[in-house]
Amino acid sequence: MIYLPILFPLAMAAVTFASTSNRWRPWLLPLGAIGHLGLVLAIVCQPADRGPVSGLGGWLLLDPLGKVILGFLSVLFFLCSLYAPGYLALRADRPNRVFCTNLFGSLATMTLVTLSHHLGLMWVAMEATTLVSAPSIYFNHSARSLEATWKYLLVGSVGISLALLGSLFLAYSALKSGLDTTLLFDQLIKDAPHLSPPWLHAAFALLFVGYGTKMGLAPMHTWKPDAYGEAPGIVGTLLAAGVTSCAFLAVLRVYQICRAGTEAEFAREIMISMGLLSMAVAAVFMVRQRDFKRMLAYSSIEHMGILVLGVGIGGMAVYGALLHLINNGLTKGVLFLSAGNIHRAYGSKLTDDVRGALQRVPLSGALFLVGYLAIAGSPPFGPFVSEFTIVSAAIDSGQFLAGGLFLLFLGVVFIGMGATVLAVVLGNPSKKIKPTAFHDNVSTGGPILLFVALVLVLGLFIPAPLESLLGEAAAQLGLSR
Amino acid sequence: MTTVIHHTIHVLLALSLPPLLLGVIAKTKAQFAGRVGPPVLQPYYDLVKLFQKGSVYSTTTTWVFRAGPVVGLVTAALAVLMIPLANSSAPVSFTGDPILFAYLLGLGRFFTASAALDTGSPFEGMGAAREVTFTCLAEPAFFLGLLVLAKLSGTLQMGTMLGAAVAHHWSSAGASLALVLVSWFIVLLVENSRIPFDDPNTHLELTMIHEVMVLDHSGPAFGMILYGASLKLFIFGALIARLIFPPTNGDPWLDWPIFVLSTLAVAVMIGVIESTMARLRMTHVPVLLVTACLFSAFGIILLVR
Amino acid sequence: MVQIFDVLIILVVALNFVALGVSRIRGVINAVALQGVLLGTFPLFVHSQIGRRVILLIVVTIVLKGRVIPVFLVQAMREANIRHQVKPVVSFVSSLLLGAVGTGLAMMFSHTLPLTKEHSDMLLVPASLSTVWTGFLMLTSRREAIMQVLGFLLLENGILLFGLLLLEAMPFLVEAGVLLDLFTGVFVMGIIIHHINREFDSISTEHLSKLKE
Amino acid sequence: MTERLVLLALIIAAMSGVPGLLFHRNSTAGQWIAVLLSVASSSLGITGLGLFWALGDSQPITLPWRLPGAEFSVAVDGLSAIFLLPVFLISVLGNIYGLGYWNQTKHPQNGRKLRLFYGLLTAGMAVVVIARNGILFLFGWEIMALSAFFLITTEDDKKEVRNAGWIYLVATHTATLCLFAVFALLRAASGSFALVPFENHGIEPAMATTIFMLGLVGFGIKAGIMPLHVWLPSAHTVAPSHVSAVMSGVIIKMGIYGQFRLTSLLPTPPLEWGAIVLGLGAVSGVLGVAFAIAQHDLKRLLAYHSIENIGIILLGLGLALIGRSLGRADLIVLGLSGGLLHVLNHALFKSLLFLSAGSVIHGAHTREIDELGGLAKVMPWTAMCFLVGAVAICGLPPLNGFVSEFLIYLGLFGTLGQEGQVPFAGAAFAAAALALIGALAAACFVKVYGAVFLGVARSQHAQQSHESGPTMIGALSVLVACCFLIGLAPLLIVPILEMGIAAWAPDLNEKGHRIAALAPLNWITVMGLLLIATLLLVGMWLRARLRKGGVAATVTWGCGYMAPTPRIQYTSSSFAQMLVGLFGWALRPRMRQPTHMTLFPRRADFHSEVADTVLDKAILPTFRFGAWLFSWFRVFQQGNIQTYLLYIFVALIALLLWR
Repeated sequence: MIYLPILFPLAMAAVTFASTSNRWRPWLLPLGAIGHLGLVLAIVCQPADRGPVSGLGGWLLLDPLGKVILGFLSVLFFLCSLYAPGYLALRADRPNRVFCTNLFGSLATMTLVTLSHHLGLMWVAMEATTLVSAPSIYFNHSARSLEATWKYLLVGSVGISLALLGSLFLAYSALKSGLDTTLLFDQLIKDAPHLSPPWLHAAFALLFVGYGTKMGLAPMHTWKPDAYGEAPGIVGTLLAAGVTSCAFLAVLRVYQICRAGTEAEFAREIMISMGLLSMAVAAVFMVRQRDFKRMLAYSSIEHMGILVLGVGIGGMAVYGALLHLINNGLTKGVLFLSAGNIHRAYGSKLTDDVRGALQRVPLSGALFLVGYLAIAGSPPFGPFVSEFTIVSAAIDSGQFLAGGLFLLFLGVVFIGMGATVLAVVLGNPSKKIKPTAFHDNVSTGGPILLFVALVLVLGLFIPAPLESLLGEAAAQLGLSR
Repeated sequence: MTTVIHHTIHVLLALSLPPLLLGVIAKTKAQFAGRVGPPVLQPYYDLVKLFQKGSVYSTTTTWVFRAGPVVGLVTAALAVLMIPLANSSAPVSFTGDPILFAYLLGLGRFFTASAALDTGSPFEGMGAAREVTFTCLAEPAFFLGLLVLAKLSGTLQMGTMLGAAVAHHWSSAGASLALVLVSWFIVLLVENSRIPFDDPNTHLELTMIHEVMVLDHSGPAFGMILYGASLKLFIFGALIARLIFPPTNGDPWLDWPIFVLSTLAVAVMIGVIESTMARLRMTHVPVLLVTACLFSAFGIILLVR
Repeated sequence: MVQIFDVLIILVVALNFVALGVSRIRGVINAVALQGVLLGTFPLFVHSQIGRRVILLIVVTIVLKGRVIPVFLVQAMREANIRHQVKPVVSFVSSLLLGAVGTGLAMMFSHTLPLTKEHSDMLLVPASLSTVWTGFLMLTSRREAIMQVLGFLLLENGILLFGLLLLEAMPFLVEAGVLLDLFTGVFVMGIIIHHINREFDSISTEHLSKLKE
Repeated sequence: MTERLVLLALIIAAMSGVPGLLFHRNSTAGQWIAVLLSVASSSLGITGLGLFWALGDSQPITLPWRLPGAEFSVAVDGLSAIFLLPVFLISVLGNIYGLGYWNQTKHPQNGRKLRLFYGLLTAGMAVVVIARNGILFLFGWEIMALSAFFLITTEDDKKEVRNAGWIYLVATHTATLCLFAVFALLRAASGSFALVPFENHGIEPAMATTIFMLGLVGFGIKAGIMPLHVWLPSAHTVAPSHVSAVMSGVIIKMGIYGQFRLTSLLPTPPLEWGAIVLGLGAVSGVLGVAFAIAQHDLKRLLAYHSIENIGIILLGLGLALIGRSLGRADLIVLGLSGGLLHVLNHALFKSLLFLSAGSVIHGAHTREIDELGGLAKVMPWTAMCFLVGAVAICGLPPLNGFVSEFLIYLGLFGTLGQEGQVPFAGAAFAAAALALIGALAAACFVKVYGAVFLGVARSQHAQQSHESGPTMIGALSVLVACCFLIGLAPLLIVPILEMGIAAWAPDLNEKGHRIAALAPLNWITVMGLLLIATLLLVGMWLRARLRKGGVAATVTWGCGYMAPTPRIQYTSSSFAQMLVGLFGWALRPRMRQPTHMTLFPRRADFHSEVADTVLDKAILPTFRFGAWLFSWFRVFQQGNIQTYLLYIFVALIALLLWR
């Protein structure tokens, strides 16, 4: 059972690769996504009395943390896949065989990350995610996209190598203490108090920098604006919401071990500082940002910062961070996809050229604006709930500096991002830019509306199953309810 | 019963005495200039004559222009009901009456100035601008003075604030009262457009304040303005008179002549000032008004420090 | 036996310096390839008993690191028709000095990490950290994309060196990880370099800095 | 029942703009539906309030809400009720007014969007006022704030509108973030997001002061307290007038509501709080009106008056806080009743003024005061309504503005202290400030009324203007009636105010501290009626006189000048010049005047303009400096991958060396 969500996308990838019609191939994506969603629902919702879902001798195991992220990934991929046919129809001139195959490949590898319960296996899966998603960034085959791909690949590979070294350090810390070196998370968490502290310390540093690079935390974030700026919107969504979530999961796994061991304080300090640093860097670079897709990349950096900050703060903020993972991901979907539409409509992604999107493409423009307000933490959208939970938990636990800086950076980001977004959506379209043939329609607008609907629903209430799942997952990270 | 009689005297006196003050001032000035001057009752003759005349209205104007004199007169007439004359309390007297008093005069000013703007004449606009500008500085001075009196008397009712106890306060807090007196006298001069702020007799439209505002009024309406202006003068004169000569002798009937005499004395004082001082340059007016504010403010600071 | 091993380790570290100091790209490729071959032989020294699997591992490592990847890179270089001289951001002398500093630091740092009894007298940890440092140095101070791939290879070599410590405890996993990483990384990077070539007629990353703020 | 009716009303209000989206852009059906729904919503809401006031009917609703820390908890108390009244009243009047002012056929582009957010705005404000949970409050708050943003940017094709919207958005979000901190701190102190009062000593003084200060900033931005008012003037100016009316009349009151509510939760404050609020009130009042005088844009001028009136309301709140610190029930009662009544009054007369101004703009197509003139002849009803609003806002009897200022005056004089009372005489100086405010406001409205409605038309615009239709005048008349009602019969509103006071300071009423005992409001009625009666009598007498004496009509006496033109009239700028000069230290007017005169002077002109000092001299330079500073950081991201890798390396080493 647990193998199916991994194998099915792989099979779909093979089918996709084999299919010959450039026109009909993209329709395989929603098909595969529905299948994956069904399989995932089946294992996520499997009643607890049937025991944990596991496989490969315990190397694969679905725990609440994994459930949260796997479920989210599947929904995310499903919504993106609905957008794909419409988008690829616009890009009929480009062959999409590799693109579609890689999307399925990413899905498979991301699923593997969430399911793996073994330090090494998770690393392998993360590595695979990097490699599989690289060609998608190069979809446009332009010099700029090539540069972006190169940076993504090289920086990502270096990061992932560091994570490998970190994994080895962690293993050695167990070896040094004469413990079993199965590298299964359960085992590691149980043994954590006995792990050799210097090794654990160094391992955490390496793993955090390594997976932090994949997440895009400052100052390891540098690949992000380039990659997100050049990739198609749909890839941007999958990277900003999917791959980063996987990397965040990896960070969380490492944090679980440190928390149980001697390095809890160190890990939390690092997470709070790096989280705040990421927010600050994102804020600084978002001010007067002329390229609205790069702006979204900085927004992603900011929110990755918020995630680790939330975990670092602890208590309810952990719950908030997990909820924010979902909220941020879904809102990023709104932003990236609508930005993609606007990009298509104007043939440019610079605010110098793009004005009056609300008139030119009313739906996409409005969705972009809504996405901005949502991601900025305005009620009644989801990110408000999670961001407010985090800041409230920070203040509740007496971490006033973190809470205050958090709010300050949110403010700066709001201003920086707002200037760009409003420049794009308001006003009259410039006469200089020749409009393309793109117009809002159901296939490119509908999926974004679904994203918005989810963001709104999560802002209005959290469904009971999700709440309990999040609660269980947060409990794994130290939230006592 | 005595209250009713006192109030009747109050109303009759308040309605009949004001033009006399104008006459007294004119007479004083004439004396200083070595002229015989018009009779003291000349303002009454003027009023009677004006009320019988026909009117000329500018085609530019609307009903606001006609309402200006009415509101100006009525508000002054109502205000006069609220100030204590010789009796211990005015016909209309309640906690906070000085506020209503000040704002009633404000209402009158609002309409007088609006009426001036209604003509579309640049001169009247200029007059209105000056009137409202100087009021902005006179009003705080008046209120700061009220603060002193309220602090001394412990109430916010003009009858008590300017009651018999003022005589006692002159000995205990004389400095503050003297400051208020000076400040309010300045307010009197500016509110009634007297020298050194304005010269009611000048014929240079560019330098006038109040007179230039009413250039276009004629006939009965102008009579109302004149009468309203005299009421206003009477009001402030009475306030000053009460401040200097509070009713202290204990016999209410004797207070009335004392009050009338003291009010006339204030009128003579104004006349003396008008005769001995020159008009200030328009740009120096605010300075004097700010000084008045500071005087009153200093008065209150002396009390509460 | 241990002495020989130490000598080899020192040789590996020395190759780091060669890679930093050599000015011809071919020279760097050779140095890195030689380092790979040396690493390939190391399981012989750390494993107490040498089975078929270890032999296989050794063969694969040597073939991959010593032959396949160098050939692949030389091929890419030849196609690209590029300069054969390295044009560093940081001069060779400075690079060497920085490398020396790094090796010193690696020594110091490795002292803070306690080793198990059987590893306590090995030089593996400092050598590994020093190689990782060198890899980073090369990644950050060389302009050519191919040199960055070589830097990445050095980084991987450093990690593999460390992995040797765990070879017995976690057989196969370590090497598999390292090799997978290396293989896929280099493979995909190679493809990209190919594209870069076609796009710019050069593989200097100078062309690859259009995306910026 | 009250809560249910209010909830129903706000749901209907929120939905009111939705059906319109289904209709064609040129169809007015959607607009009529919106108006009908709005009428229904407001009737329900006001009925609910009536029930509350008449019967004290209030059954708080609390439902579980599946968000962390949240609870769907609403209740109407005396304080909420006072703020709810303008929410429902002004919004429905604005909607009716909109039928004429912003008819869908005239504004097919943005009419539907406007009504959608107009409805949401009403609902959001109602939620703010009835919410008893911090998270619910924030929901309402932000829905209100964002709807207002979309309403301000109704005409987003204009650059000035976009700029105004942007400044508003930044300001409102800053406020929201402050409120995040406020509610988070409240929870940290109380353990939940429920908005219930603290026991005395239930919160550390430092914590309470932090909360209060953050609240002062957060709510103060929305309320438009000087110097946090930067967004207010331009936003009020560019929005459609019925939106401006709601913004000025109701939205900024939500900031005031927040301050009233927050201070009602916190325990007995130190004296400094009251002093700060009082000081801010005086500053806002005086500078607000000073800025207003200098404006030559009709709506911008009114916008600055909002700041002034917020200042007056703050004087009331400050008094109440001081009263609480000193244990002086009389100050609490007078301060609160004055402040709360002024909330209501300002909602009435400021909406009246904005809607009248809208009518002027509708007729004359310009907001420039110096291009108008003589409109009283062509727009007699509008002129009449504006005059009522003007007299009311100046605080002149017999209208409503006087009553609230009167109460505040009484309180301010009360701080001098009678025998046996603790004085805080410093506060009494605020009475002088209030007097100054009153006089300045009068000066300003004489100027505005004179320049816009009196005299002769100064431009084509003014000449060709026309009176507005019955829906617009109808909406205005309702407000006029309300202004007179409260002005002449303030005792009618006293029970409402006392319920508001009871919500803020629960035990005062039982102890017999009643408004009627402290303020002789019956005298205001007497004098008001006497004033009107006398005015009518004297007016009729004058009329009779004139009929008897004969009336001649001629041109205005030009003091001998025989060829008067409209251009020789005193303009609003010249009218204000002296006062602007007096306040030049704060207003920083930019003037362009002819420098030297030759024997034969050339054509010369004089031009003066007053921008917002805080915005232009402080906020914008700070932002520009920030952006400049941030642009320096771009050197860290110059596309060089070697550098990028170096960052990773450095980060790694930093983490390894941590501790």
